[in-house]
Amino acid sequence: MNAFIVIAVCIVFVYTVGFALSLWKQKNKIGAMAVLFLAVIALVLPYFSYFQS
Amino acid sequence: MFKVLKKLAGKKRNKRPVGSEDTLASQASTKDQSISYQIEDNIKQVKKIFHYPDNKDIKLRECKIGASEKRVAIFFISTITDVRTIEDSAIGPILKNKHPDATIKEMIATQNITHLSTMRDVVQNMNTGNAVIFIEGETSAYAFECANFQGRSVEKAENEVVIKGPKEAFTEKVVVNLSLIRKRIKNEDLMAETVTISTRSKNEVFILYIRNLANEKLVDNIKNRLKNLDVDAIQNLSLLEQYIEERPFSMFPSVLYSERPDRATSFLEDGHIILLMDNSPDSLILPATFWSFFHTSDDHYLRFIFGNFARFIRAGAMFITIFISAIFIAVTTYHSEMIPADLLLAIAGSREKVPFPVFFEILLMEIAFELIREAGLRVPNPMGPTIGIVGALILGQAAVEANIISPIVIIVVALSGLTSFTISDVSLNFALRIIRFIFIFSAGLFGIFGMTSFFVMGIFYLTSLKSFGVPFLAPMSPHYVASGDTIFRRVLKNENLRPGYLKPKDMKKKSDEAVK
Amino acid sequence: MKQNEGKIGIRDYMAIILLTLGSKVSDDTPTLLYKTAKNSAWISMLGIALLSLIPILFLLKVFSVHRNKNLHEINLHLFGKVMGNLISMGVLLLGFSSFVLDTSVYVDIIGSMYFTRTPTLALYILMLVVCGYGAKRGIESIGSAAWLTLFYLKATLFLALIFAFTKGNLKFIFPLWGPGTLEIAKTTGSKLSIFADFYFLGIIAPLVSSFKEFRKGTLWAFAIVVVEITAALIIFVILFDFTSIEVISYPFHETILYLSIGFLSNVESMFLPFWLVAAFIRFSFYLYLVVTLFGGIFKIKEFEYLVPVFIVIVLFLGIMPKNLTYTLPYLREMILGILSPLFFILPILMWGMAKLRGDFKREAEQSH
Amino acid sequence: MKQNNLIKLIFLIPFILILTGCWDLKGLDRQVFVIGIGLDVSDEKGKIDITYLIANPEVGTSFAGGGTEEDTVMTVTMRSPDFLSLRHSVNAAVAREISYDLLKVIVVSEELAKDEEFIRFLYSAEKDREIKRNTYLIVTKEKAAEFLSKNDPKFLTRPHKFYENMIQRGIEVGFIPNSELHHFFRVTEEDANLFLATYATTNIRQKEDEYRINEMDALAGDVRIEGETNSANFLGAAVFLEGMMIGTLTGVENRIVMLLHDASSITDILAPIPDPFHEDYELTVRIRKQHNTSVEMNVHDMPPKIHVTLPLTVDVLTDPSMENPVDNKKKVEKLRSTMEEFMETKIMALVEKSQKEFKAEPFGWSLYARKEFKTLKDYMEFDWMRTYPEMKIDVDVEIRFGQFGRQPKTPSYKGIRD
Repeated sequence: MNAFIVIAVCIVFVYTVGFALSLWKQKNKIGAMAVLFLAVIALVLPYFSYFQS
Repeated sequence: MFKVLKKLAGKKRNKRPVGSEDTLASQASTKDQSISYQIEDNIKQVKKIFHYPDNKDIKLRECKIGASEKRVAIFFISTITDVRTIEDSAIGPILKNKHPDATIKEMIATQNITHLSTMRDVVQNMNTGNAVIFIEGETSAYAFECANFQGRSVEKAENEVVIKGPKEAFTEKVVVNLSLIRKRIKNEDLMAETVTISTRSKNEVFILYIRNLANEKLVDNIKNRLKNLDVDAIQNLSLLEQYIEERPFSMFPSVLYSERPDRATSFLEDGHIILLMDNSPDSLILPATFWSFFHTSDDHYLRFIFGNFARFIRAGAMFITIFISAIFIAVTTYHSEMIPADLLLAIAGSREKVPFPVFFEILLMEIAFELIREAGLRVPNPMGPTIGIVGALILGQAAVEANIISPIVIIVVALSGLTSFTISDVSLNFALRIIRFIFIFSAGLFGIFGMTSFFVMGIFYLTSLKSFGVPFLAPMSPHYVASGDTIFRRVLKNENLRPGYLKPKDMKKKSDEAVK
Repeated sequence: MKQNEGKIGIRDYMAIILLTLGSKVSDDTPTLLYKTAKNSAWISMLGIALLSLIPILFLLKVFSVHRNKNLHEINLHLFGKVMGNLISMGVLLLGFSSFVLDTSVYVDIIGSMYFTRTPTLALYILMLVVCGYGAKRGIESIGSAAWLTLFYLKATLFLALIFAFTKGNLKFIFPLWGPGTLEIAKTTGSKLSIFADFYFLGIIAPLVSSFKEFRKGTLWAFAIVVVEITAALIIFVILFDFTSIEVISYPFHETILYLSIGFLSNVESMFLPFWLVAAFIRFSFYLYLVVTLFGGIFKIKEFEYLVPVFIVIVLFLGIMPKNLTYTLPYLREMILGILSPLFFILPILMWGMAKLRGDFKREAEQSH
Repeated sequence: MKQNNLIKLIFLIPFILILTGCWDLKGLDRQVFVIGIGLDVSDEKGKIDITYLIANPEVGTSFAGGGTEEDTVMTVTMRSPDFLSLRHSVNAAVAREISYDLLKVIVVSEELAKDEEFIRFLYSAEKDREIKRNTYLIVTKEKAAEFLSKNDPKFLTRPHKFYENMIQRGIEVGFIPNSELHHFFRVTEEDANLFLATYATTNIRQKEDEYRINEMDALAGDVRIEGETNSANFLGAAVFLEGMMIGTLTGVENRIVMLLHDASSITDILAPIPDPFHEDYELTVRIRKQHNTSVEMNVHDMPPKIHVTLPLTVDVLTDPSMENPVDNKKKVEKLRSTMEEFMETKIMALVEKSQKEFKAEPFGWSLYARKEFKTLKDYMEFDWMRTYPEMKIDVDVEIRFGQFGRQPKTPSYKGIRD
């Protein structure tokens, strides 16, 4: 179960970073930063909320 | 990430077909010549193109015009022509000709005769069953119609049976099909345009629509889509359907397939577009909505209440066929409290000696049922019913007696199988049967929660589906002005509007006076 | 005919409101009201409705002059770039947190009432995946789905309430004024944000086929929802009485647990799927709103690609509050408490700004 | 875009498949169904003896696989702090998982019901999701375990059917109160009323002279019923105040309570009452309540006053004295006045009993009092429970005659005997 969650989160992370990159290429730098920020939160959050409890 | 995926997906698509060295090109080049002044050259050329005399049914008749003594050569393919017409209206008059100045048009006694100037036209005419005449000293050839393809005569509809109403069905001859439709719409605005869709076999599709009803954009859209097809051969409509639909992986069909001319006609009159083709005993109706798959012609032929009763039964059957097995699993394994006490004890009692869990039991029986069904379909005709009886009755009974399957499961599976037959449309029928299995899985995994999740996803999917720009569930949602013929139909007099989602040129089906 | 690409009609729009707000009767909203207003919760509900009408009308007024702008664009227009973005961001933050809390309440309901042994995480993931799928399909699809299922969902809710009504005793609503008018007024003030969703609806305002339909749909749906919630609040009281209702955390589910219809003695699993469908559509819509607003603020046009990342964030925020049953109501109340004054003041502020900028005058000139 | 959706879908499939756990899955054949739970006092503090009445699903089914000769039910008793943990501990003796899906009754012995601690144990029922609020509460004279094991219903082999039908019918005719747990919790939490629970026993008195004969003004176990029938009686009510049993009501008293209480679903009562024309005989009447009881209340007086009017429709079904009251207006009037008087005295006796003995009322009158107050605070200050014993209550029965049997007239007795 845990392994699965880690993999799923990673996939979503990569997916979102990809999206952020394409935004960057479209010259939407603020948007790209915001999306990247979200992606990082998504990657870090499980650590605090799920795996620590 | 998604970019990479996109690229990957794109790459797969753009792969060039291997070994595409085209013999078609060389075939085309020989045809591109014009017709020569010398009849010898022409005869040689045609003989070469058709590989005469290896090709056994290519016939050549050479003779001289009775009066002017000019050489004449008549080419035709004997298996697809009416030889009698050629003899009586062409060869006979030519031989018996008395006026040296008479042109070929004056000699031949068929309904029409066309003037051909290239070898390409010659080949095409011969392929469609016409006879071609070459005359000494002329740079053009003449073709006259004498096609006679073999085929069935008009027979009864087999898949879409009705109790009341016409029984005739489309046949494999497109001319006959067209005539069946023309018989119903005696209007000069009924257009029957053709588009050649394949490069090698030269299959032709008839696009039928009523000019002052159907939306032009829609017609153009479909024509373009047909013209843009780049394939060697599309034998019939069932294959064409798969070429033109938007979502090839979708569970739900987006084109309606009907073998009934009356049904096709009623769609034409609503502003839909019909495709007809040789070799297909049916028609393609587009755009199609979910409701057109759910309806049958009988619903409208029967009186208001009876028709709606049939619809009600069918809607119930649809619900049962999708859900009952899944509900049984969900309820017995996750939500046993909702079963009435006596039934619960009965089920529990009958399950005591059964070796498998409910989920597996249902799955086993459903698969068995599908097996019987498939076997019954493929078995030669006289044995079909026997298979059904043997399979369903004996197998079920024996399974219960051997304590392998509990009797209630047999009831459930039989019910879900039986009800699936009420949906007559083949595509929807398959869709429902497959969806049933998905529901069975989701029920086995998460009970009612899983089923509901999948159901909601299905609803989202259905609502986002479109068939040639028309939402799949229109006019129910999104709402359109229409005759209101969805789950239930209205009284015929009140169904006086054409479906708004087709954006027809004339919304009103009947004038108000007619209603009164 | 009228429908353009990407727009929804009045039916779909109303169906969405009826589902998102109407399903509040089946979560813990009634409990929050009962907590302070006791058996007079329904009176405080009417008060909330009356009071909510003010910001809603102001909001409609503002939207009437900016027909093709959504909430965020209006904010930008009215408050300038910096303030507008800040306000939108605040709205997004509040909307997002109430979305997280709402989903975790629902998952808690499913987990504690129906699937006691299934891990919360699994339920949560499944629910969010479905909602994410819905949000990705877009507003048209959500609207259509809402309209298609609306009738059945409301019919079953109605059925449940009717049966509960026959089982209850109408005299339990007395004493009429419950804990006293002061308490009722306090409840009204602090729980005003039950209808804050109407503010968020501004995000999809330009997606409704015409402003006329938007206004008509909003007001009608508002009226229906108020009647529905009030009726439900009365019915829960007459079934459980004011003492029990305070201890019950999810009155709707307790009601369907208690009901028996004919030969079926336990019907809760029969109502469950309908309730779930409503929940799925509701959260699909919320997720769509959140993602759209985010996309609007950061000028991301293809915002549907953000759905997965939002799912992950919501999921792990949602499972964070430990001891769900204790912390959730507390958090919920806090959010409602923050939202209430905002919901009341913001629309008025927007109207005032519009007035100052002379937007209404221009409108009047245009119409002449 | 389209391609991407497809990819998304492919992503979703493993999501659903891998996530599945079947955590809540329970095979039907791996459960046993508890029909009744019995609660008894144990000598250990904080614990009670709990008895499960478990149904055998195989009984009563006829399948090709061959029937069985197993018992219909089994009972298991164990000591436990509550009936949640017991579900697992009982698996030491029972092979399958315990399910409360078919739970119909919770049986409590009188001894435990009278214990102050009782409420603690019962409230754990509200916590368990599987115990529905429409489970019935039954109080037994003997130990609950004894009741459950001794009870041997005739004809109804499925035990849940027996309890269901017995209670349903009992409530319909008014012999036992509707004692759903829902009402128990509600009344106990409201803290103003008496809660009535079904009273039952298998402990039927054996001595001849202690029987009451042919009358329902008795408690379960006191009625003479001969022949081979069910070994349990369900009659009368156990009275609970603040979650503790404080007394009993007989069958007739229970009927009166149900007649007076608006919320009860009693439809009609067939009952014998004394014949005003002839001492030796009793008339059988059908009493129906067609309108709600009207209760007028004056709470501001000291002591508060309650005036209750009970509108009844009475069908006189027999006429043993053969006096033919239908014909004669005077006789009808006499019938009416004696009947009203008879009922009023019966009712007043019960009201007095409730005021003196129980010091609380089971009639639901506190609900009428609520209307008189504006806020909950006022109502709480009034303190219904404390005020009730001092109240001045009078009950007025208003009788309307309905039918007089299928054939209204009988030939006069004298005429036949001539």
